[in-house]
Amino acid sequence: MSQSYNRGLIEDFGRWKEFKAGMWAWIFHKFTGWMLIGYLFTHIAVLSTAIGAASGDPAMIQAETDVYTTTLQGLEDLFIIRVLEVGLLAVAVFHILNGLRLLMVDLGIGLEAQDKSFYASLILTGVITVASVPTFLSGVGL
Amino acid sequence: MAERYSSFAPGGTAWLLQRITAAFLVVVLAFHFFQLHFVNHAYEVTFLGTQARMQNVGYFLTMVLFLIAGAFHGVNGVYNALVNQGLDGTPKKVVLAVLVIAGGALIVQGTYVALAMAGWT
Amino acid sequence: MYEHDVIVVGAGGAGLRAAIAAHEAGADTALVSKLHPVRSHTGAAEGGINAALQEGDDWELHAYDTMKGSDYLGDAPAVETLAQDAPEETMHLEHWGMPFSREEDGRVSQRPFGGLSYPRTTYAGAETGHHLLHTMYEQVVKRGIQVYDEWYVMNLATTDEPDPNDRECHGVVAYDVQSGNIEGFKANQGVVLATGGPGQAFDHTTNAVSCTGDGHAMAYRAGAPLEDMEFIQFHPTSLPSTGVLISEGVRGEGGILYNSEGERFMFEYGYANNSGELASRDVVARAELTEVDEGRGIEDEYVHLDMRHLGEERIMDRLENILHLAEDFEGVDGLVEPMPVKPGQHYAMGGIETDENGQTCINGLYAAGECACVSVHGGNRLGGNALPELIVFGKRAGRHAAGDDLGEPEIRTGYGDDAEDEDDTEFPVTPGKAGLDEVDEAIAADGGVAADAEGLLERAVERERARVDRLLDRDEGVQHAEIRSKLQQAMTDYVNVFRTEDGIKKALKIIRECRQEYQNVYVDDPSRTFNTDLQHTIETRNLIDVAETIALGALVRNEFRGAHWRQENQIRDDENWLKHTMVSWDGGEPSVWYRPVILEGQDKTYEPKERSY
Amino acid sequence: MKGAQSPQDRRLAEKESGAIDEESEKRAELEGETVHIKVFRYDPEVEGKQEPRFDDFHVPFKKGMTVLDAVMYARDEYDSSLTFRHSCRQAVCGSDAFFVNGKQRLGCKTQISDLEQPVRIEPLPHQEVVKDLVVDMSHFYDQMHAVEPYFQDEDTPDVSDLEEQRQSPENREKIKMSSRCIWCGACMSSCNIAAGDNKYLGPAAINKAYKFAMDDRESEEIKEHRLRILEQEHGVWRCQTQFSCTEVCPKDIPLTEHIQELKREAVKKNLKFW
Ligand SMILES: Cc1cc2nc3c(=O)[nH]c(=O)nc-3n(C[C@H](O)[C@H](O)[C@H](O)COP(=O)(O)OP(=O)(O)OC[C@H]3O[C@@H](n4cnc5c(N)ncnc54)[C@H](O)[C@@H]3O)c2cc1C
Ligand code: HEM
Ligand code: SF4
Ligand code: F3S
Ligand code: FES
Repeated sequence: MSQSYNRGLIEDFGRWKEFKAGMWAWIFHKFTGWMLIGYLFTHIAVLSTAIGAASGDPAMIQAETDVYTTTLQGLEDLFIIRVLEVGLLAVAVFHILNGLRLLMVDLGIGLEAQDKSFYASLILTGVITVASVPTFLSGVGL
Repeated sequence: MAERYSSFAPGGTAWLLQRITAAFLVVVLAFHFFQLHFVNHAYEVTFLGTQARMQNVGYFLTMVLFLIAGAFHGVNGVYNALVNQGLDGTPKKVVLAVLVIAGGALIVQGTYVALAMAGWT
Repeated sequence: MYEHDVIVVGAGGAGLRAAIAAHEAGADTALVSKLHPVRSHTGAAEGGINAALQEGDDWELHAYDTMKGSDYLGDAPAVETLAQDAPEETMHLEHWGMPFSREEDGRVSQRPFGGLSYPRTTYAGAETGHHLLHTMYEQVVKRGIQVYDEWYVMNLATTDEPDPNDRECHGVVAYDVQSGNIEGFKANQGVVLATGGPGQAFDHTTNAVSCTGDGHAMAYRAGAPLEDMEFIQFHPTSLPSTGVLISEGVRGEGGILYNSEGERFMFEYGYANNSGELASRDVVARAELTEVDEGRGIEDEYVHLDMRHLGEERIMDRLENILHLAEDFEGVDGLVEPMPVKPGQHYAMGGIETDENGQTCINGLYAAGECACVSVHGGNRLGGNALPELIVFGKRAGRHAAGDDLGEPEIRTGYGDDAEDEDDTEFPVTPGKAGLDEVDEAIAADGGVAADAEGLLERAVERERARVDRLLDRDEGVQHAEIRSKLQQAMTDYVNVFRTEDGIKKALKIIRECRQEYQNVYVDDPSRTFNTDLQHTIETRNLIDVAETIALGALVRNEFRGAHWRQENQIRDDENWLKHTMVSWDGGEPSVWYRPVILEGQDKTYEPKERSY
Repeated sequence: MKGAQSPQDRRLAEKESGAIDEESEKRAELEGETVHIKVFRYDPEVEGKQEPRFDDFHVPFKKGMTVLDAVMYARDEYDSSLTFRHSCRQAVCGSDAFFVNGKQRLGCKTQISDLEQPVRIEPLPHQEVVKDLVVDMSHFYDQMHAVEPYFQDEDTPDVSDLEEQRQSPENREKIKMSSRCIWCGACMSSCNIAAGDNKYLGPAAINKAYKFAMDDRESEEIKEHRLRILEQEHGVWRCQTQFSCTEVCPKDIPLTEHIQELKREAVKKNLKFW
């Protein structure tokens, strides 16, 4: 057969301007999914300090100076962590909302409105994220 | 020639479990966020508080299930994403093995952490 | 070289059916098609398949309607075979899963169609041809029949006995469009041509760009006569800008034609006082053009087809795709406004002369479908009669090619005792070959060197390779597109719905010019890969041959019958013209002759009656 | 009209809201002008075309001109080596799916006046390019054939007594949309998953299978067999509901919906075994 020419995947995503709702939803869902599983690993790693705390000195636990408490509160004192937390919330909320949208699609409900439900997920994510900023940033030692 | 797909390799179970875990995760993840960011603020978390919650068997079980569901959901999701992009053959088997081990390790470690939190170690 | 028992050229409805039948009869069968099967123009048929299925209807009525519709130029054995076999073949399609439209009780629906005395048109929505084509292609896939898709068949490999009736066809030469390779296909038992219509000979047509009469031209140059070529059906309802067809189904369901005055002219001016819009196609087409000519057309070009009164539900249910067509190709919403329509070339009643078994006068050469003329449609085809022709005669051709005994045919083929020569008409120019350097392409003038089929095929392949090299090597001259559009324009101007002697003569002259210009044709694209320029250039050569036979037939037949109207003699002349027009290539010096129509059926004779609707 | 909003309804709604009037105004504006098209060129054999490039053509605009009309004009008037598939000019043969301004569309069904200029016309992505706008469709055909797209029933009852198999109008309606596919390949080309996973059956093949899977005339046994083909690893499960296929299908087939329905069918069938 004759030679042929394939434009490959890179150029594909170069056409993002032409992507429609369903495609964006897929990309965002994928992105947020990876963030969440990545976070889950980190989360467990951080929480593993609890093992140290549990096997450490009970007095320190009482004094709230055990490794677990100090690590967590130390992290929480960092502004950047708070911002990241807001990001995580946004990611999780979008993943949840779009996940619900996908579950609906799986059940064959409202397929005609799939684009609208994607936009709704986006907007709701934005609203929830903004609304939760005060809670997340309260008490941070800047 | 036409590739005939005669070998019976169903993907339906994983697909279904991904949905079921998703449905479960919606509930617990919302609960989790609410609990640790709105009811108790994250910056106020102490080992004592954590221990108090963990010692409740219901909460403990929920969290472990949450972990298992999350690990499966996440790892399976990652695996699917890679297969979707054409992962095949030996690399695919390797990736699957790595992911299963990582997922397993995550669950074991996480459960161990939870036990430690509850002080049952 | 490829070798099969039966080679079917063309994979539209007729070709697919022939291939399935040949395969079922045990032959190693292959389909060779310039388009992938599902791209064939059969997919465009909208209206339906006529078959006497219901109680109260029977094949004899169907045969009678067909004969009447043909203006008594159909051959009774063919017409009766069609009517008899159509029901079974239609049922076959149903059992193969074709999604026919259904009645409440689960039976297939049938609807009325122009020229039919009973509602016997079976349909699948407004996309009957699409479903027929796909259903049969599915069966081809199921049976694992070899398909060479995007192989363009350039010529036949036929022996060169002086009398075409003695010739034999041993295969075809084709080139792989994708790679440009030219190869021979040896057919041990038979070659079935199913290459579809020649619509591209005209400028405004409902036919696809691929309908270039290749099969006609190849068989013609190999010695098989072309029959009744002057009978071209113009469909009364095609969209003015593209030629896209608005199915007769619209009128079948009750759509109405209006002129610019808002008059229902079919009744108002007495074109068809009984059937009105449902009169046969030629009647409606002429009525429309008369309206336009007399100043009652819209924008001096078209009339209106209105279906709004049928109501949205009925339209959505049965004619939904018409809405899409009008919207996408003409920008008109059929639910809100009437649709503009005008006549366009639609169907060729004539074609390669065959008998009821699909065989031509050349041994081992068969033809079926629109490229063939068994003669069921005679002077005019009824709507819904082409699809059953594909499956009925496609099947017969396939079976016969594969060696099944179908009995002695009643229709004769080839120039023989019953032939009557034409020698009254004066041709304005000599038709046929334009130059001496042109090799007679279809028959292997090998002087007996190639004794066996293989040798014959090899020589045919050599010849075609040389032809392609010649076309590609030349770097100047004319391009085919120029010739083609000149040809199409001439046909549309002079050999259209209304025909005059002067006009047809003009057309013949222009065709002659096209032929001469073609001597200098060149292909600009030097590539062997997917060279559509080359393919179209070869097709244009075929169109010239076919257009010439249409014009010749139109010139000699000085009467008004079926779709063929002549200004000089606007009556049907049964005295002189109950005969088929035949054109033979005769080694490049075309001759016109006639053969009588067979009106004696199985147990009755069809007496010509006035065709009034 | 009943039920969900069909594409036809959508178009009608648009018409009422005046969107279509704007379109026709736009068309009228173009009258007498030329349309600028940029066409992808590539030929493995011809010097200067081996490296893909875009050629510009300026085609005189006529009312009702489609993308196909424009490339045909460019071919016939300017460059006869410009190569593309086309045949019916009426959206039934499925030959001329191109990538027009970043979207898979049928050339003959796309009014050029509805597009931003210059109109960029390329071959379908994710299929190998043979020449200019012609892509190699063989993988697409392979996938279509892989779902065994034909009636399976072997014991075809005797047709000589002219009995049809009964099918309710409702059932016919159910498979109606799926049976409209013209094998243009637009959906497959638009699907990101099909691009990555060569074994994925793809929306068109799955839709083809849907037609048979939902047809009441097929026997239960065969339906099960077909579900097995569909639910292997590279079958329905690969679909990530991107909806791109549904978006581009020129026959308005609700592909995603059909795929999802088959996923549920497959799950239901598996649950029976548990
Ligand atoms: C718009 C429209 C609507 C119609 N509606 C109806 C209707 O409702 N009812 C009805 O009965 N009839 C209808 N007809 C008529 C009917 O559809 C056609 O007559 C019929 O489909 C022709 O079928 P075919 O198999 O002979 O040819 P086609 O379907 O045209 O197939 C021709 C085949 O030959 C191949 N081919 C051609 N040349 C070559 C070559 N050189 N080498 C290799 N392969 C070649 C092509 O690739 C193609 O596969 C309609 C026709 C049109 C145009
Ligand atoms: C809380 C509710 C959640 C819902 C409703 C949900 C829903 C879904 C769904 C339906 C999918 C499948 C998408 C598809 O196959 O088309 C998916 C994918 C995924 N989810 Fe979740 N999920 C949730 C939480 C989580 C969590 C907590 C994690 C991390 C541990 C996670 C990680 C992933 C990953 C990695 C994917 C794969 C993404 C991809 O396609 O690449 N999800 N989710
Ligand atoms: S499903 Fe639609 S887009 Fe896909 S091949 Fe069929 S007609 Fe084309
Ligand atoms: S675009 Fe692809 S992912 Fe599914 S919905 Fe269509 S097949
Ligand atoms: S040319 Fe046939 S679909 Fe466009």
